[in-house]
Amino acid sequence: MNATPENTNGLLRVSDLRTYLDVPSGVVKAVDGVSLEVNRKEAVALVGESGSGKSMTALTIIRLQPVVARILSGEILLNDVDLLKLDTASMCDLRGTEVAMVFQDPMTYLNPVMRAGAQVAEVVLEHQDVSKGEARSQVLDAFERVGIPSPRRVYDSYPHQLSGGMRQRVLIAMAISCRPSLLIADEPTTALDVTIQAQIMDLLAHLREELQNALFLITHDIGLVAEHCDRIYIMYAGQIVEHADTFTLFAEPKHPYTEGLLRSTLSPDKRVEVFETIEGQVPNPTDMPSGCRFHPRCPHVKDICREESPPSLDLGEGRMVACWLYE
Amino acid sequence: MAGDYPLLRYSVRRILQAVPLIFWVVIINFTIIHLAPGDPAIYLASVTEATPEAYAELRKEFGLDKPLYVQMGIYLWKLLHLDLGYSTWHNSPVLGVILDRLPATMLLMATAFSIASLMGVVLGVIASRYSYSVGDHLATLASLAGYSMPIFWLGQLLILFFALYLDWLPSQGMYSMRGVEPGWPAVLDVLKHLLLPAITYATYHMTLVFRITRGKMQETLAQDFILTAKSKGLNERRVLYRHALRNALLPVVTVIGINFAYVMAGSVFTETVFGWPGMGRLIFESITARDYPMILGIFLVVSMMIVLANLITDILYAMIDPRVAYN
Amino acid sequence: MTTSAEPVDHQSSNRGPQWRAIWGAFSQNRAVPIAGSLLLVLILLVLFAPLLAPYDPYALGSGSRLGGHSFRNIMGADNLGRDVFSRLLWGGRVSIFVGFSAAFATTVLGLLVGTISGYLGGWVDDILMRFTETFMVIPRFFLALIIVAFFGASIWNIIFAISILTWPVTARIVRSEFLTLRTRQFVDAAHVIGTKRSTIIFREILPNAIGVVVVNASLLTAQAMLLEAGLSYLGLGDPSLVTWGRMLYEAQPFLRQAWWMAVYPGLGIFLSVLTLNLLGDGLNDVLNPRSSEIHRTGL
Amino acid sequence: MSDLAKMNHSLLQVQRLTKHFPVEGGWLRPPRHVHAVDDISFSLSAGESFALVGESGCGKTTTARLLAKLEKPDEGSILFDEQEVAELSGPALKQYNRDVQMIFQDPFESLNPRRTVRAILRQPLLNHDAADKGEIDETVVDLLNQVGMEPGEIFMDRYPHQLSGGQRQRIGIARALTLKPRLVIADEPVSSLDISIRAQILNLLKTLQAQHDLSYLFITHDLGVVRSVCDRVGVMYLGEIVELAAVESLFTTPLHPYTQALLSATPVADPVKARERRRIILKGEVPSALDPPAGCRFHTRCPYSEKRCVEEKPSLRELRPGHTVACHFAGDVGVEAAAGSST
Repeated sequence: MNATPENTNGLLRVSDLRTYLDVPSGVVKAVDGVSLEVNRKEAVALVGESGSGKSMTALTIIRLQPVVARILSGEILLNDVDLLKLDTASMCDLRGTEVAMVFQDPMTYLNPVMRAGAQVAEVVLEHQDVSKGEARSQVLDAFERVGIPSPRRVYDSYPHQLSGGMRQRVLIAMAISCRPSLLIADEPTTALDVTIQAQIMDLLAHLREELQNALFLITHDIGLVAEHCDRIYIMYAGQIVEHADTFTLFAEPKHPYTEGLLRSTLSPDKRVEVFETIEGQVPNPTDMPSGCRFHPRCPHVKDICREESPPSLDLGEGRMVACWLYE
Repeated sequence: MAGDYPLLRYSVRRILQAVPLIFWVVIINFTIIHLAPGDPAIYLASVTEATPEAYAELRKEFGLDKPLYVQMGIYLWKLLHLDLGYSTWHNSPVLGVILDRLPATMLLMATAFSIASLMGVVLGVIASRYSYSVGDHLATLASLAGYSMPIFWLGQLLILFFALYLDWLPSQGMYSMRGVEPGWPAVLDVLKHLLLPAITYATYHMTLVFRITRGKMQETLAQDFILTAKSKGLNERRVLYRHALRNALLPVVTVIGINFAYVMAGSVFTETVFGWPGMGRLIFESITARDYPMILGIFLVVSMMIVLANLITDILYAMIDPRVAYN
Repeated sequence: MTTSAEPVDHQSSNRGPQWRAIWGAFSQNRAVPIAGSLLLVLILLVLFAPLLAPYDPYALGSGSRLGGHSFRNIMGADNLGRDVFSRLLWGGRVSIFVGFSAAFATTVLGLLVGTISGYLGGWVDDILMRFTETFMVIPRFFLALIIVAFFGASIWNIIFAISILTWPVTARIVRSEFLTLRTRQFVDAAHVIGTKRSTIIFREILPNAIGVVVVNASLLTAQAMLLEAGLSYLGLGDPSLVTWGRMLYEAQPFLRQAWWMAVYPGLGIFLSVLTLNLLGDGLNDVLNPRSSEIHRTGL
Repeated sequence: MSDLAKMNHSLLQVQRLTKHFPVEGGWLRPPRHVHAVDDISFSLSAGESFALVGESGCGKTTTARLLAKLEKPDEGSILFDEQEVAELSGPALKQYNRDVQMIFQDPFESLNPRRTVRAILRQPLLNHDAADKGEIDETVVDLLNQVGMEPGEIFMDRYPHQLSGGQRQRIGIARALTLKPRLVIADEPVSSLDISIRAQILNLLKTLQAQHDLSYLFITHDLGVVRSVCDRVGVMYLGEIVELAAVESLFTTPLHPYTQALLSATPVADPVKARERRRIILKGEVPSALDPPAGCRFHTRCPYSEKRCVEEKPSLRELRPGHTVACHFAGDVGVEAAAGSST
């Protein structure tokens, strides 16, 4: 089920993951039975709107979900090791070395009172047996690699002295400094301007070529992944509703939600006079609709959709859709 | 170049700002005190049952017969020559009396203040680590109690229990009435006298610092860069102390600094309860005796201590948080 | 085009993880009802002091001098033979009255000046800022001592001294709230639709600042009670009235003989201040959910 | 004035508008200025949708705030209905305050959390005595229905936190419409909304424009929205307008290198097209508006920058009918080649 024949070896395999959050108003089923795979060197996207549970999926994978979260079931295999069964110390050893993460807003995700270089050097010092001097030169290397024009100046700067694009580069340098095989990027460009977004996406692609890492990109912007990812998972209300390789998904979306999402996305390449929309609202997370969670907004709703949750249907060639229309 | 030393430039600016502030404080104090009905001459006259002629003589001696602005001019002129005036009650130079009493207060307050600050911070960090556990709830409630206790009542309770009921520690004064050999026995004697008043004062301060530290640590631990630190694979200790504490410390330092201003207020009560021969007693005695030069002198010294404490706080703040000095 | 008519009680934007907002908004709080009812009990007790107190608090010989606990004097009697329990109830009346009046006066004054300064800005604001800065450096407690000592220790002077010394802090708090609030988008929106200044202040901004003011008022009451007790403890209280602080002052020489003279009034101050602080804390958690937010921790 | 002139007149004419914000200096430094808006001119006819496009800090929001009278311009003029706005007073000023309304970016921030929908929507009517006391509630319900919140009655007593993001933005739109404006300034009206909600709101804006004969000034960074929603566009960079054109002309033949880069950086929801088009990745970042570069402000990042660009400020030239651009080399062979990436 891979886009390219050479990477037959899976890197990350998540199956039936359930992360529920206990909040005073009830239980939020943030991640509800998610299964997905990322192969080596591959770029995979997880696309969903706010509240779809995409970020919670990522946080659960590196086991940094909030304290109010409970993991009810699931397996997270990274290189065939189940992360959910690791003790805290071994998990800490994996973070930063095997799997690293880049977050959304580069301002709030950097420690404001530590120099940028020191924050990156910390990863190197934590995971490698090197001297401070060596760590420093490794960091400067990483800075150069992520296209920071004057690495020495940035090394000694505090985050508030850097621009948004530069901060995101520092965060990326931090993530790649120990050459992880999986890089998870959670909305890495949402807080940035369009031209800087292009720079950062370009950088992530280059790094992937250089370092041969896999990229797991989490985003709400389906336009962004059209260009940069091999395969796409579409997430709605805590569940994966469709999965396909990028070209197939855009060419013939199966799930009504994917279809609506694609139709609602405005592109600069064509003028649309009347926009087709997905009616209604995203459901209340503590009070999900019965049956298929998309049914109150679905134009093709049938009786069974209201009562029973649709199974994940394998359509062959790596395609998956969770919808009663294809049963 | 000044631009290369933002911290130094910042410190100099803050010191220069403090000078006019002190000047204003002196003028305001002077005005308020002299506007009040009654004066030291009346007090002395009534104590000594003097004749009206002797009273007028006293007024002239103290310079109270001149117009207010002249008195103020004279006072400020003397002040410029570091002359704080002559105490009407103690019949000796103000500065001498203050310097005589200051060490006792400093011994009591400085000891209690520094130990309490340190303990407050450490306990606060521990409590934040175990947020919302039973222990944390109990500690929080206990701190609220300590913080709500009138300092003089706590002193009375401690005297009742440790000095009067258990008879372990002395209840009054700084030295034993019976002479003690000089050297170590004398030091031990002072320490025994110091213990109860120090605990009395420290309780309030420690609980305050604890509450602020715990609250700020909780806030900081919820921030995004903590997630980054964890995703780097740092262990919990590092995350807690290197990343969270340094950020949480800023408001704590401010509170400690502001609280230093109230050290003297606390000393009035502590020294009254325990008969401690320090500045706190002195101010109270001077107010009762309407000893204007003494009161003004103490106000000046205390105001300067407050300014100094604020200054140190600001500079510490700028050292911890680079954003302060650079902006 | 219609939207769903069902109530939607959650935020659906891309502002960040949803659970955060949910947790904040629905955070339950037990401190407020507990502290609130405790405070009510205290107020009722002192309000009905005339009915509850068995003796005239000023009457000598209601018990034997320095007499301990007995059926006649359930909390003992003081050095002049007055009933401690009766004095406690009547003293609380004064202490709590001083606390509330001072907090009220401070809040009104602080709200007024803070509002004007925060909304108008400019030179009005400059003057207030300079004033409060100077004020922060003056040893406030000593100044209170002087005012009460020099101008006379009547209860009104005490209330005056406390309010005059605490209002700048309240004004600063209100001012900084206004400064933040007036740059908010909904205030811009109010300008665009042509809303009058006074309406913007009273309808748009003030309701959003009131939470902070209420919390502050609760803490101020506690502070004022402590200050009054402190002044009285030093013998600078109103000599014609019994207050908890004055009772402690009178107890000081008799600690050895009559511990009950110190323990009960102190307990009164302690419990009321604790209740008020608890209330302030709880209100702060409810009105300012950010600070009660739970943090994320790795497993 | 002849009828013909009336028909062609611009509803809004902005001429040489400038706004600099002072930044406090130290005691050794003079105060400096953020060049938020620098000498920009554009016009907008009745019934038209005009977009100001640019990245953060380019001055588009400041322009909107100047028009909404939330800020005072330093220089330049704003003509509304051929009247100088700065000189308006009394009833004419009040009329301007009704004619020009604004929709804000953030539906969470732009509604007062302590007021109900009813109170929020009544306020503009009360401010301008725009409805009879007895009919205010009816008017409000009618507005709610118009913005797609049906039946309006059930939303009247809700607080903003009881509404979803999309519903809140509808309230924001209803508030802008209460006074029957002629020009609505929409500052990033959909950028904080989910994609599926975004299309709903844009449809609503289009429907309302037709119903109420509105003109829109769209402030946005999203070229995808611009192409489908607007008639004409001005592209802003560092406080200046660098290109001004009709939508089709701009998207098919962008002339300014910055517009070209912006267009090529905007994601296209089509993997085939997205991977075929030529990509321009700009180097560096937007320079500080405190100290904008001399000459052409874009020269620090421009792939075609030459000596002339550093020394001489390019002025706006009309290269095609109704399509003006501020670039020395726009229309030249090399620069042209990069254009037309998304026809």
